[in-house]
Amino acid sequence: MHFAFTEEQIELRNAVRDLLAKECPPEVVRRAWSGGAGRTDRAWNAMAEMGVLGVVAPEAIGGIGGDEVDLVGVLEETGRAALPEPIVETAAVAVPLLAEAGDDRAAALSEGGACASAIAPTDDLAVWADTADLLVLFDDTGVHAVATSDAELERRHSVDGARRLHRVVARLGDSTRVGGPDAAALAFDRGALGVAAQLLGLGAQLLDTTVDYAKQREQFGAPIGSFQAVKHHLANVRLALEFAAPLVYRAAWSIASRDGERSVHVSMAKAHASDAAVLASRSALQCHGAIGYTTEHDLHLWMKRAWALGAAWGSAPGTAAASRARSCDDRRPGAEIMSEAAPYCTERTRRGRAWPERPGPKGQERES
Amino acid sequence: MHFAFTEEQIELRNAVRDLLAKECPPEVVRRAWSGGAGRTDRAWNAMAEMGVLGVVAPEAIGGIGGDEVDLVGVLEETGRAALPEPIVETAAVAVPLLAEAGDDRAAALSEGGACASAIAPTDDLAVWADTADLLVLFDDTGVHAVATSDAELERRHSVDGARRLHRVVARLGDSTRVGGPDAAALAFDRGALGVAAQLLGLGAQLLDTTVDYAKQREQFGAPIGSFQAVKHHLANVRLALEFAAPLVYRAAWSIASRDGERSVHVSMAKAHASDAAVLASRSALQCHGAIGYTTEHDLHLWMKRAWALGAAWGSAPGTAAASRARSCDDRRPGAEIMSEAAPYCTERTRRGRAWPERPGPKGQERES
Amino acid sequence: MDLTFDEAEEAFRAECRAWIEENRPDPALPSGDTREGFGLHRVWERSLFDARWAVVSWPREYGGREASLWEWLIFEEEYYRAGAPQRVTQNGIFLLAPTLFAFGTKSQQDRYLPAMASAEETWCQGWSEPDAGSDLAAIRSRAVRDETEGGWRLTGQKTWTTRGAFCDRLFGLFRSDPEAARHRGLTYFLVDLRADGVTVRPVERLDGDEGFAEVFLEDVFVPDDDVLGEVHKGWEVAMATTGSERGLTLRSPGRFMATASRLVDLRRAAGDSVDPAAEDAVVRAYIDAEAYRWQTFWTVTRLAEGERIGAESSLVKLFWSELDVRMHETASELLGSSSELIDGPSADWMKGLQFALAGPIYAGTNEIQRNVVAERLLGLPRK
Amino acid sequence: MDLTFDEAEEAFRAECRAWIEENRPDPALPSGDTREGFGLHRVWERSLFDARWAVVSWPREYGGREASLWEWLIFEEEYYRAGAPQRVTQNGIFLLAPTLFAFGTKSQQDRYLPAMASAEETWCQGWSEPDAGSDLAAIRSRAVRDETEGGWRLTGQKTWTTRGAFCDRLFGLFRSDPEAARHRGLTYFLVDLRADGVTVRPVERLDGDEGFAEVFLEDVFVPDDDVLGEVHKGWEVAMATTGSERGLTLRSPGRFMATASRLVDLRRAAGDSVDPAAEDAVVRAYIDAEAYRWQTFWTVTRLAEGERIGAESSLVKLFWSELDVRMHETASELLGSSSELIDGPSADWMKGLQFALAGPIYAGTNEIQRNVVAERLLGLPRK
Repeated sequence: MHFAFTEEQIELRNAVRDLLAKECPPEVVRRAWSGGAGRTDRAWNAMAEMGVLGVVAPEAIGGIGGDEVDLVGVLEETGRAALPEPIVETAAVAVPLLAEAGDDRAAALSEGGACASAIAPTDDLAVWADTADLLVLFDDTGVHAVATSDAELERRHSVDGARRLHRVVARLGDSTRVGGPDAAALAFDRGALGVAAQLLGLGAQLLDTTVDYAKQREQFGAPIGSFQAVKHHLANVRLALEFAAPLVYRAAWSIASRDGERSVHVSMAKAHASDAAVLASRSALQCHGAIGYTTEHDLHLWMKRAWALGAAWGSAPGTAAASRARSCDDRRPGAEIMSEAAPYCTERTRRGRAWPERPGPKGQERES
Repeated sequence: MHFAFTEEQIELRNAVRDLLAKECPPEVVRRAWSGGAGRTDRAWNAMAEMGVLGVVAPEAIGGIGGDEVDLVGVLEETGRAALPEPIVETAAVAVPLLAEAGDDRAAALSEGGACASAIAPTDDLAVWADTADLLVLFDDTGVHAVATSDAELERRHSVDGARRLHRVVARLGDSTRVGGPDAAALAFDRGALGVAAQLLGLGAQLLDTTVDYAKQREQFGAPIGSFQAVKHHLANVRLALEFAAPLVYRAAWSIASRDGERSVHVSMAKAHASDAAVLASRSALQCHGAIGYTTEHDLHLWMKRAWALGAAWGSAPGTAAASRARSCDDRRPGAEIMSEAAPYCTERTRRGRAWPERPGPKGQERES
Repeated sequence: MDLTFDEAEEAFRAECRAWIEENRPDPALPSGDTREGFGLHRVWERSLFDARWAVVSWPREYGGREASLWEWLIFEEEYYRAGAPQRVTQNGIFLLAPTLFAFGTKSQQDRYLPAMASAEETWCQGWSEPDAGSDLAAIRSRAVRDETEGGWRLTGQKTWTTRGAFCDRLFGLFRSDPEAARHRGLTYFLVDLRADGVTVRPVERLDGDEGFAEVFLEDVFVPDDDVLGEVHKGWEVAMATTGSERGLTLRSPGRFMATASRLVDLRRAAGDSVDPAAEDAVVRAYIDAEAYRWQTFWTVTRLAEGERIGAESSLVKLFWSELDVRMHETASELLGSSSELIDGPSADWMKGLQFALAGPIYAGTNEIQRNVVAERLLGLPRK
Repeated sequence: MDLTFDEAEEAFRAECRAWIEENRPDPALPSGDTREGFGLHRVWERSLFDARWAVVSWPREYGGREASLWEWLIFEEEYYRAGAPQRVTQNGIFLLAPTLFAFGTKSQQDRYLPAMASAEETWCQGWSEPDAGSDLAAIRSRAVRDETEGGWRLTGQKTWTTRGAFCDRLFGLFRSDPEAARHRGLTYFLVDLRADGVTVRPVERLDGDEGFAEVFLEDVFVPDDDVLGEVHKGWEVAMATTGSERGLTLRSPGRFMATASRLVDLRRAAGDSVDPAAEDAVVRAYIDAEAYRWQTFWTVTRLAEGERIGAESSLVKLFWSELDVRMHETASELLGSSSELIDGPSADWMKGLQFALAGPIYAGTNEIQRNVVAERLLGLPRK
């Protein structure tokens, strides 16, 4: 048992953090809000150059040949920066999916020459589909990769103005299918893990920003961070993040090592990460007060991303249980010591809003 | 619309409070813990003399001819004092049940010459059955009144040592039946209301005691009540009690006026009163610290009563929803303006741990 | 105790309901916190006023019906039940008007109340400043005596002024005696936002509306006639208003009952696949809205008998603001990944969530309210 | 990253499991916090010691197996999974022993550790005093130098001393320099409770057990050999111990995983009629116990590499203590009106609830822990 990242993993993550601090500060996120179909090209290209997009691509196609444990900290940093790009869909979902299917398109994605969007089986819409080259879509038969040029997109609007959402109409069939149900389940787990990692980063960013503010904002002749109520709000956020992070890292390892309980672990991670990030949002806003309630302050960039991601890829904000909905189907949850609990957990979660019970995403039409 | 008690009602309540402060201080409650089958005779007889036991008995049999609105504040005071006697079962349940059935035994009960215990249809055990003369029991056919001498009792033990619990085996049949399903439903609502009122009183007592302690206990050179975390704990208790009390009084009125939505109102009242009292217990213990964690301190007398009553007569502590379980069957909940919501509420609560779905109390055997 | 409405009250309810159903805008108006929507809301408010529904509890001479508190509550229940528009006059009629009734001269009342009720003249509040949020007594904007002109000259900055970008007038506190201690030396002024020296800068709110404004005042003249209450006694005058804001007038139960009812509809539409936590939260919201209604009726009975409520208003503010957040968070849970949308059928919930999140902040943060409950209702020591 | 146990660790687990299954008392022992139960637990602890399971991580010379932290965690998982008895030696082996290893002389270690591990000599802690609870530095019990005898004379009162009524020895802080400021001038003493001048008064705990004691000391002689660490440096010495108490050693994940597992069983037994709120709470508890386990593994990896944890131990204490309360409250909800029983099959849950409710109080209240997190981990200002 060794539950820690390697120095190389930490270095890669730190490099991405530094890069995004430079190339994706709040002003850049705001640019994604202000309309058009702008991309954060500089950040994206720099990440491609660093190999970030191809972390889980095999070396044979120019990737790094790493796994989800190598990628998870990087994705956390993209959450911290509220990077307005489909990096989860591209680097965590599409690249390994296509690489495993022997599909040539994996190379272009991992090199940064193209990017992918996706609609999670739990969701209805694709984010940043307009600037994506490829769409990963799910149906009852498995998972598909469709060129965006072959799909019709209809723009929808998110509270997070940086998230350009689209309804997708595409023709799915044998020719578009890149994997069966097992590949689909794995792709979903990777997407949910990626979003969970981003939520950790968002939560940390919200906490850091609020701690800084609480140290300098004075009321009643003292920094508000000296009041016990504010201290306890922020301590609660720290607590939630502290216990969410190991679940996320464990889930990354479970995917990377093809652990039989992988999907359960991902759901647990997503549940805790969503709860922690949504709590961080609530506390951040409350401690900022009115000043955090304007779009002039950067706070809302992270808050709204947290709301959106908290509800995406199999979870609703604030509801740990919703994200567990698909936790346990046909698999034993938890560690061996807890295995007696599994059959109950299975039965329990089958009743929730569950994938694969939900027959298929509504946002796309099957026309094959 | 006039949502207030009359001066007479307030006077009666205050008189009972004064009486119990004198006749049922914590030392007397402790005596009920210390074993045997001791009764708080002086308090009981004094209440009988004041007419409290016959508030809802008709004047023709020596009662006051009042209703549940007259009684509810009195029961609140018995909760505040943690009176170790079946006053809910006697004055709120048995007296009106038997009086309405034209059963002679109502007179003796309302005069204080006898007392009654009961097993709620949601529960399994009868409290203080050993010193009761009469047992009110429920089955599928309605509600029964059985002389304790005709039943077998088996002692069970509550965390609240003042509550002498008993499993009851009795023969129920046409000869014991004092009312059909409608009378049974009414009797249940009266019991649940009575317990909800006692929970309000317990909550207030726990809050008052803790506020007093927080004012005088010093740590770090200041009264602990000056620390914001302690303030907020206690403010939360005050908040919960503030919004529970009107629901309890409204439920009393709904029973007294035979409102068609009576049972829904009682369930809402019980839900909020249970939650408030259990929260009061948690906060009281936390603010007292270790000193509240001993049986030498009086705190536990009220805390344990709150746990027990929170779970009795149709609710589990901390679970508002559980007490709503029987809220809505076949009736419209809430005010007229909300009536559209009723069918949902009905359907929803049918699924909970519900009476009358639960086929009958387990604590008694049907031998008729 | 009598928990029924009498025939007259029921008739009043029927009349409200019929008029609102007949007249409410369909489709719904755009947000009143945008420039376009604000104009449309003024038209709606005018029609309310013309039918004497704008300010039912006011005297007839100012456009009211002299309705009882009970009738006012009934009006509010019916108004929100019908999904009628937000009240953009609210800061005037609910915050300023009670103060004008209590402290204003007859001439101030005559001059301002009818125009306020008809939305001819709209009001915003000027409490907060950059350094005076929770700590309201830290107000720095000052009022300097101008004896020659018979008035005061105001200089300073007010912030988080709701709908300040569209309103005609502002009411607020200014420091008239710089020597006096924090709560003293403040005066309550009624300020014309079109006066020389006023600059209004709209600030975009969390939900994208221009709902806030910063108001900069530079030597703005306000005549003595526009001082409300006594000079240097503004704190006492204002407290009456903030009491109203926290307490009864801003948040009648009708609003939360209507939200709870919509939440039940949302849950019904979700069918069988609802998470147990959300399932529980829906029923809890429904009961909490009921609790809020009956606590209000309990309080109103006392008010109708001439009692006053004090720090209890902090309990009320805590309850409605946190209930509102819970209900909207539950809606997000039910909506799942659609909850982020600001177009389509669920958009009102996201808008509502953002609005609800302001509740624990404005009108005194909930942290301050809990302090008030602990100190004033429970008697715990301040320090 | 490698999240598997290696073969040696799995073999260790198998060995633990087999021994515990074979040897654990059946039926379960009465509470170790009663006089009768304490005696029976001492016998059980002795058998653990004899089989070298009492203190697996200790050096062999003191009865341990020199097990790694991982093996210790495995032992704990297996111990609680099997429902084996509470550890009445816990305050000695988990609170005092780490301090003895860090600060004790070789002669103190030799004298006390084996007897502690075998339960031959049992230890209780003497921190709290009537006026020193959360504010531990307010300790008043004093130690006066006795140069003639070569030791100290202790006078004062210690309270809330868990199992103090049955234990042989007490460790705690006494004020050796009355002139020094709060945290200074304290010395850490090892006190024989059979010495002259000691009076122990049992205090009944919430759950009815004699779990607490008040310890009165009147001129009690303690030789210099029983000073732990430096004179007047007791605060620093003790902080190492309270760090252990809050952090890793007292609350290994195995305990909470076992409770979560029992909760799932309880819910299963309840069949279809479970309230949605309780339904959700059961699954939440299960996941939270997992979170606790993996956070521990994350921390232990760092510890195994020689890092130290500081204020992070406050996060750990907050999490386990509040998780434990939530799990037991959920059990009460599932049990309904049976939850109050202290006889019959559900009695363990009520006992457990009462025990859990102490969690947010002892070892530093959770209010204090949140302050520590805010001040030391987040850097928020103290005042």
